[in-house]
Amino acid sequence: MAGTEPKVTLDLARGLGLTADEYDRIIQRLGREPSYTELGLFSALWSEHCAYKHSRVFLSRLPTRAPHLLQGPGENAGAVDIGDGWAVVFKMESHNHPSFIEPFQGAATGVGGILRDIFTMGARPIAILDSLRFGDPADAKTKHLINGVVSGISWYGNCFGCPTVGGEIAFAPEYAGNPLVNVMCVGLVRADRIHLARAEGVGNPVFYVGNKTGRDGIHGATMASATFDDEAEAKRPTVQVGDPFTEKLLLEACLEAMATGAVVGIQDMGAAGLACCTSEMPARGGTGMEVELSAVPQREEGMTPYELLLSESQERMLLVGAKGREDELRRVFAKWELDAVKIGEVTGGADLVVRHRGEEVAHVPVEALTDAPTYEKSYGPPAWLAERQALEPLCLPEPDDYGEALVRLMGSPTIASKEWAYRQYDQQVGTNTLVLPGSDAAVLRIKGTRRAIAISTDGSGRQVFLDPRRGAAMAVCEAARNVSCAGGRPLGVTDCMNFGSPERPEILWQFAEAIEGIAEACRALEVPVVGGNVSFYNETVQAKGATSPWDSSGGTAILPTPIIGVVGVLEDASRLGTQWFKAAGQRIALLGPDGVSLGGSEYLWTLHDRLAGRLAPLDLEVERRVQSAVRAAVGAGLVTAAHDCAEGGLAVTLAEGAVTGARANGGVGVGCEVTVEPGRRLDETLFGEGPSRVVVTVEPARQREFEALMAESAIPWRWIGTTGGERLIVHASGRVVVDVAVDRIEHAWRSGFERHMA
Amino acid sequence: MKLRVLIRLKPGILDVQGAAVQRALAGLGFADLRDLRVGKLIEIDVDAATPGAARQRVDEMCRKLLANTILEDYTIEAIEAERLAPR
Amino acid sequence: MKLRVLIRLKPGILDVQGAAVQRALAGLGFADLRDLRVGKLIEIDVDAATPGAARQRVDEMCRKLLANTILEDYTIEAIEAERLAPR
Amino acid sequence: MRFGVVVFPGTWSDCDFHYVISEVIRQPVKYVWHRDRNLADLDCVVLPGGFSYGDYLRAGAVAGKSPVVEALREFVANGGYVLGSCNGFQILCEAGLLPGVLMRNECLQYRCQSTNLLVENVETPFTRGLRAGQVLTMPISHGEGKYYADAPTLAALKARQGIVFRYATVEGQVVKAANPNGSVENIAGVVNETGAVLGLMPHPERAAETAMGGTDGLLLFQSLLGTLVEDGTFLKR
Ligand SMILES: Nc1ncnc2c1ncn2[C@@H]1O[C@H](COP(=O)(O)OP(=O)(O)O)[C@@H](O)[C@H]1O
Ligand SMILES: [Mg+2]
Repeated sequence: MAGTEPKVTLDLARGLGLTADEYDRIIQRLGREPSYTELGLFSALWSEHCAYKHSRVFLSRLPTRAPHLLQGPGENAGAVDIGDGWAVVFKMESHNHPSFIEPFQGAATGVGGILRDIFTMGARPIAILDSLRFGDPADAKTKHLINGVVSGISWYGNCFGCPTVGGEIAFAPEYAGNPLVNVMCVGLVRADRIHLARAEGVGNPVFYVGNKTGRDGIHGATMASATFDDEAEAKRPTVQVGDPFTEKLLLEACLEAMATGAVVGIQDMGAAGLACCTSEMPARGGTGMEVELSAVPQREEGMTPYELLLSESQERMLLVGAKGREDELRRVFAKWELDAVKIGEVTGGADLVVRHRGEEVAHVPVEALTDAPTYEKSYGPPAWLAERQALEPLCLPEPDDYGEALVRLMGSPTIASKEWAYRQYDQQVGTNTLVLPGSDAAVLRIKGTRRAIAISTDGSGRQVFLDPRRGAAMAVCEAARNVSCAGGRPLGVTDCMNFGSPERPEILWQFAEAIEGIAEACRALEVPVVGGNVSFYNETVQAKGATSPWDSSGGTAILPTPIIGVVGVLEDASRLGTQWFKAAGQRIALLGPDGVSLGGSEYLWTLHDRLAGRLAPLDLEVERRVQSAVRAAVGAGLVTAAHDCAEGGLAVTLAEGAVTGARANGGVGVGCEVTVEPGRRLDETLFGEGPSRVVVTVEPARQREFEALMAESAIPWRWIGTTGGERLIVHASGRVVVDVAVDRIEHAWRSGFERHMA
Repeated sequence: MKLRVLIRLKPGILDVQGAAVQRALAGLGFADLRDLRVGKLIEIDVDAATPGAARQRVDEMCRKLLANTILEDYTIEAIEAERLAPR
Repeated sequence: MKLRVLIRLKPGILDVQGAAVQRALAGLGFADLRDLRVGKLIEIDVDAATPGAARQRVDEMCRKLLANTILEDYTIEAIEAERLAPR
Repeated sequence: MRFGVVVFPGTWSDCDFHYVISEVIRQPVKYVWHRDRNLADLDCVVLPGGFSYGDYLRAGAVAGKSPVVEALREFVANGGYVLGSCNGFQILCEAGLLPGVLMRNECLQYRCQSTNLLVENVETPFTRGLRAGQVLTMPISHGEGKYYADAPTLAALKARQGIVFRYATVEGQVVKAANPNGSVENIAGVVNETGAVLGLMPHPERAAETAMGGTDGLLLFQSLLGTLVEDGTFLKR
């Protein structure tokens, strides 16, 4: 075996993604040269993907404490207490690079990975949300990617049996060569039954469970830490293939095994597979571990120790059982027709000892593997930013016809209905989904209680591009506001940070600023970050000579895109908010401040092809008050609809209120007639975007009560009109500025994205 | 000109379908089954002057659309006597 | 003993997938495509004393599980030289 | 009435059916493992939705050969009822307990959406409480729900009133636009010759509570219970 292994040299280490300094450090930690297998362990565990080398110092800034927090960052997923003895476990992860290489399997295995993160904690997955970013859907290559990604998510989630209840899809040219596939999963568990990924108890057996190991995705973790270039093709590892059926068996078997009480610790084999589990689990437990690789169930012949440790075959778990209860565990897995094989033991030392057919192939202190170097590189704002921000959108011409502008916006792929995607997803299995995709947040009941949870994901790359700190704070606010509009009190945040190469100062600056913005918003809204994921190196290296307009280094990074997932709780599931107008004759109010801007707006992009300007101001205290006012109104049953003002501004919010209920209302939209305040240019008033704003509708009979509640809440708000009719009509300065049939708006909205996919 | 394309997963790629079918057959008592792999069959009728030209066209179709060469290998065979099943 | 099962939709049953692939190829400029049908390929390695016995076992597998004869026809072929791709 | 909900590897509507039976219609219910053959203590067996064995070969093909499904023949012969929804319908067809087969949706995509079903046969235990021509609303969630049977089978099915539900408009029009998967003649659900075995692609268990958007699915259970409740509480509407 050893004879065929490459000789360990600095060059080899470099080839595996380690730097010369890192290689020296390994030699120092070991007091000798590493073996080939050991070098493989280090290269995987010290990759950006596993070790967060460039981001760790920044992530420590995120607030992670709250009274209801049960598990913060550091485990497979975070958990919060939702009351009545229940907890929700949740996390978001990216699978951007694999999805670009093989969209169907890449997205499918992304779903598989996040599901495992949830059920290793002992929670049954109850909801999936997918947050996707692509280039222009009119482009054939992009269309192929969208098709592959959506059907991959659909296949895996549906077959496994977890409903996909929400998400978003947005489009911008910067994602054309590097789409984003972020998937969030939420699981439900008794608060006192959460399982952790710790190897404890010297002498306890270590079991390998699930699918057999093949040569899939070896070096996936290192690949996720590299930019796409011409050589990506050559470096392509064997693509991982998803097996949702086995995953479903694994879910049932793991939950059943945990219920016996014989499971001490468990972790899913994700990035860097066995290598990651066998070092992280003992590191968390303050123990060591010994494993014999020849015991690992194998799908292919002649796999080397290196390959066995680094394989990223899917649907596998490493489980530490209670000594003496091995047969109990084996029986559970046998019932579900799964391999469960003892491959080692927890040891008292602090070393990972790996043997292959009895021969020691690696012997490393676990701490050396998990304590990767961290970097605090210097960073600073890009030179081009000031110029981008300086453009004043109001120097661009006004639209001739505001009604037409609204119809165009409603038909822009980013705003248009995403039903084409979510009708391919099972949205209801589990019979908990009270609010299906199509409202600000999904709502799921918690059976056996009166409670429900609300979930939403959000993140605007355009806003973060123009102002990383405020844009990221706004993403937190918007996701939380969506949850509040549904009546949910936000309890926790998970984030997925999608950025370019952190080795470039301006990208690292975007990242650092975005983290700061998320931290500020979370503190103000009193929600902890329970976990997340960082995806760097989302770049396409262009053909030599070509440079993007805003970057001199020859590469094009995606728009910096933190995606924020928020989970909140409703005490009373029967008091929930949805975004669409319910009936004619109800009063419409606009809650929140007037501060909006066309900078970075969907309007500026769709009608003027520009990504420029400054963002609206964000007052986190006002945001907090608006959200709590909305929750109070929804919770008291005072409002019949609540809809967050997001992309497209007030006009689009009203239009969505008019058309998005058609499905729930039995096929008909509900028009409205409103009057907007003069004072700004009309396009800014109608289409400007800004935080902290919500449109609600109120039955006339509840008007006084509602007004009293608003007065108590001390937030800016006003009545702006009434629902009803078959048209959307806007008055400004004494004249009608928009008068469009709801039908037309609905048609534009329904076909805006779908027509590209037909 | 009638040709047949056989598409198989590349060696090393997990054959999720094949593994499940194999388990199912074993469960039905086929203890003599050693291995089973599932692939795709595509039968094509193409207008071409020579068998060589037909094969070349089908090869192009495979590369452009029919096979996902990240995951799959393919082989092209001529169908001699047999007729394509009528639609 | 290695055999190959080719499973096709019965004549007269609309092959929606084949039609979709055919449309897609036409869209890519394959104007010379006359017809295309999609089926399944199953490659089986079975323990058997004689080729005849092997074929009979595989035929049984087809009838019991692999093909749904309401929809599908199948043919069994021997694989001579070729090896089953390793899993 | 004693219900059993079958669990195959890969089943996922089992818990949803269990919940509706125990919490909504409040009847005794237990899970039945796919290897079990003993159904003697049950009145109605439910084959729920999901992806049994991943549906990797053909939907329902492997489960259709399982011990529990084999045992259903005798169970039905002894007067038991069988309700197969979604994957359960596919399994019943693959097992030959119902005629026909379910093919890949004509759109070649999975579909999860609300559908309207025209009730055609009210002489089955599952539909006895309904009116012919009534329209029920129930969601579907499947990738392989296109019902197919050859011409003689279809003729025989029609001749014996075997078609129970067809996809229709809200008004009850059986038109192509209302057909979500390309099913022949918009067929959504069929019964066997005795009426004791019903298969349908839609999910009655997802339409059994107001909070979930409707209760039309409950009508099937209520009809079924009506056939057995002897105190006369069951009334044909
Ligand atoms: N990829 C997707 N998967 C599931 N649901 C989606 C997806 N994209 C959008 N949706 C749903 O469509 C609705 C509208 O989405 P979006 O316009 O992004 O809303 P918002 O601006 O309130 O976040 C939401 O209910 C969302 O959950
Ligand atoms: Mg929103």
